[in-house]
Amino acid sequence: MSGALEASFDLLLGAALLWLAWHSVAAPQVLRRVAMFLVFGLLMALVWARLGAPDLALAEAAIGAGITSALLLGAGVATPHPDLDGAATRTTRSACGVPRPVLAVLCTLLGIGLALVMYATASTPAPAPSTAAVDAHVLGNPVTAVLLDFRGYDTLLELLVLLVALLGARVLGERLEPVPATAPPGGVAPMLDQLLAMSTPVLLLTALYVLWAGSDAPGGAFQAGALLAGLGVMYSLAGRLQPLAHTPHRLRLLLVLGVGAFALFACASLLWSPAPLTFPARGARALALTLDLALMISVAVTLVLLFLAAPGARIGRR
Amino acid sequence: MSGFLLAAALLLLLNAVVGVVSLYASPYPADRMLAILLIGSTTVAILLLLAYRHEPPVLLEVALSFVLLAAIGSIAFVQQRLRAPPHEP
Amino acid sequence: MSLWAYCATAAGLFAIGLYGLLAYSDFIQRLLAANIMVSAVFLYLIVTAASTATPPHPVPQAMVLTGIVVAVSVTALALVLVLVRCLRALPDDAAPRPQDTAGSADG
Amino acid sequence: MSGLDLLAVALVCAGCAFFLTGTLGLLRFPDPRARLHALTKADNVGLGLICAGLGVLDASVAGALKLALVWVLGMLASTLSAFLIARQETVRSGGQRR
Repeated sequence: MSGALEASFDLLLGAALLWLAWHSVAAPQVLRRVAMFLVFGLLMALVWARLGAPDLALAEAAIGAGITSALLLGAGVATPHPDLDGAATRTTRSACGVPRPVLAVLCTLLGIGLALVMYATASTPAPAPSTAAVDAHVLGNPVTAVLLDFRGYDTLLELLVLLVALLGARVLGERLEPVPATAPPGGVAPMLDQLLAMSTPVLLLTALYVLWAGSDAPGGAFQAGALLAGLGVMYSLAGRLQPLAHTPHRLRLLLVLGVGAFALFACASLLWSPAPLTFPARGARALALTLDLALMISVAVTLVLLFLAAPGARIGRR
Repeated sequence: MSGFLLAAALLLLLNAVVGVVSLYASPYPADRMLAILLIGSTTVAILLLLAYRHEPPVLLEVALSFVLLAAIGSIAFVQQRLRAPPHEP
Repeated sequence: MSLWAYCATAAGLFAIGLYGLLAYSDFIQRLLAANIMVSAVFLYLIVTAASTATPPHPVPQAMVLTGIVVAVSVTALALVLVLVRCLRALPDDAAPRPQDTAGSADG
Repeated sequence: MSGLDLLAVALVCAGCAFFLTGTLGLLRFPDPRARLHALTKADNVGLGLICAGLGVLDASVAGALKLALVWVLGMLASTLSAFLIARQETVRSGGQRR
C-alpha cells in the first residue's frame, strides 16, 4: 500500500517536473517561461525532501523562492528584446542550424539512452570514495577526514567562484546606464514596510538557527546565507537598498571575509597537520562554527550585491 | 499514519498540478503569478505532511524558509508589470 | 523512493534542456534551458547517492549544495551579460535612453 | 488509533478539502481577481487546518510553535501578494471595480 503510494507520488512529481521543464523552455512568452521555471524550482525542493536530502531542500527553498525569482521576474522587462517572441519561436530552423524536428528526435533518443544508463549505474552500488589521498593517521576516522578535506576545498573554491561572478557583473554593469526608472503609480512601499518589520527578526533568527543546526551537516552556512540574501533582496525590492556605483570598503571587507577566514585557517592548519584545511582534533566544532559564520556573511553579501547588479534590481526604484 | 500523510500529500500535489496546468493556459499574465502562489502554498503544506512521516521533523525549517520568502516573487512581479509597456499582453 | 521514476525524470530533464539550448536563440530561454540541464545533473547525483544509502552519502550532497549556489550566481552574471548584449543589439530608436540622444552607435 | 490521531486525520482531511475548493475556484472563475480571491483564502484556511492537524500529532511545544509560525507567516506573505496582484490587475483593467 505505502509502496504504491510512494511510487505514484514520485511518478506524479517527475511528470510534473518534465511538463514544467518543457514549458519553461518552449513557452511562447518570457513571463510564461520564467513562471514555469520558478514553479519547477519549488517542486525541486519537494524532490530533495523525498530523496532524504533536507539540506538541499532548504537551499533550494531559500534560493529558489528568494533571489532566483526576483532575478528572473525582473529580467523579462528590464532587458529589451530585439527579436524575441516573434520570428525566432515560429521558425522550424533551430539556432544551431539543424532543423528542429531532427533535433527533437535526437534529443529524445539521447534522453532514452541516458535514462537506461542512469538506471543501470544508479542501481549498482558505487564504490566507496577513495580514502587513499587522506592521511588516515591525522584523524582517526577516514570518512570524516574525507568530508572535512572535501568540504574545505569545495567551499573555498565556491566562494572564489561567487566573487568572480560578482566582479564580472560589476565590471559589465559599469558599461550600462541604469534603465530609466519611472516611478510606479502607488509604490509597494507601505505594506511591504509592514511585512519587513514583522518578518525581519524571524528571518534573522531562522538564519542563525539554520547556521547553528547545520554545523554538523555539510554546509549549513550556505542555506543561512541564502536566507539572509533573501532578506536583502526584499529590502532592495522595497527600495531601501540601492544599486551602488562603487562598493564601499566596509562591504568589500565583508565580501572577502569568508575567503580570508578560510585562507587564514588553511595557513594556521599547517601548524598542526601536514595537509592544509584539516581540522584540529580538539575544538573542531567551535572552529567550524566560526568559519561558517564568516562564510554565511560573505555568501549573503555577495548574493545581494549580485542581485543589485543584475537587471532585476534596475526596476521599480522609489 | 505515515501512509495517510503520504496520501494527503499526493492529493495536494495532484490538485496543484491541475491548477497550474489550467493557469498556464489562461491568457492573463497575472495568472502566471497565481500559479507560483498556488504551488508555493501547496509545497509548504506537502513539506509539512512529509515532515511528520519521520521522527525528527527536519523539513519544518524548509517550510519556514519558504513562507518567509514567499512574498518576494509577487513583489518582483508587480514591479515588473508596473514598468512593462502597456501594450504587452 | 522509486529509482526508475527519478532516473527517467533526470534523463528527460537533461534532454529537454539540451533541446532548448540548441533550438532557440533567445538568451533568457537558453539560460533557463541550461539551468534545467544543471538541475538534471544534480538530480542524477543525488539519486545515485540515495539509491545506495539512506540518508544519501554526504559528499554528493555537499557538491550539489555548492552547485546550487554557484548556479544562481552564474545566472545573475548571465542576466547582466544578456542586458549588455540586448542594449547593444538594439537600434537606437528601439530603446530610448535619456542620456544618449545623440545616437552614438556603440558596438 | 487513538482519539488524537482521529482528530489529526479529520483536520488534515478538512485542510485538503479547502485546497481542493481553491483549485475548483481557479478552474471556474472568469478573471484573475476572482481567482485570486478563491486561491488565497481557501489555501490559507487549508494550510491552517493542516498545521492544526499536524500540531495535534506533534507532542512537543517547539514543533507546535513552528507550525503556528509557518501558518502566520504564510498568511502574511499571501495577504501582501494578493493585495499587490489585485491592485495591479485593477490598474491594468482600467480601474473598474467589480
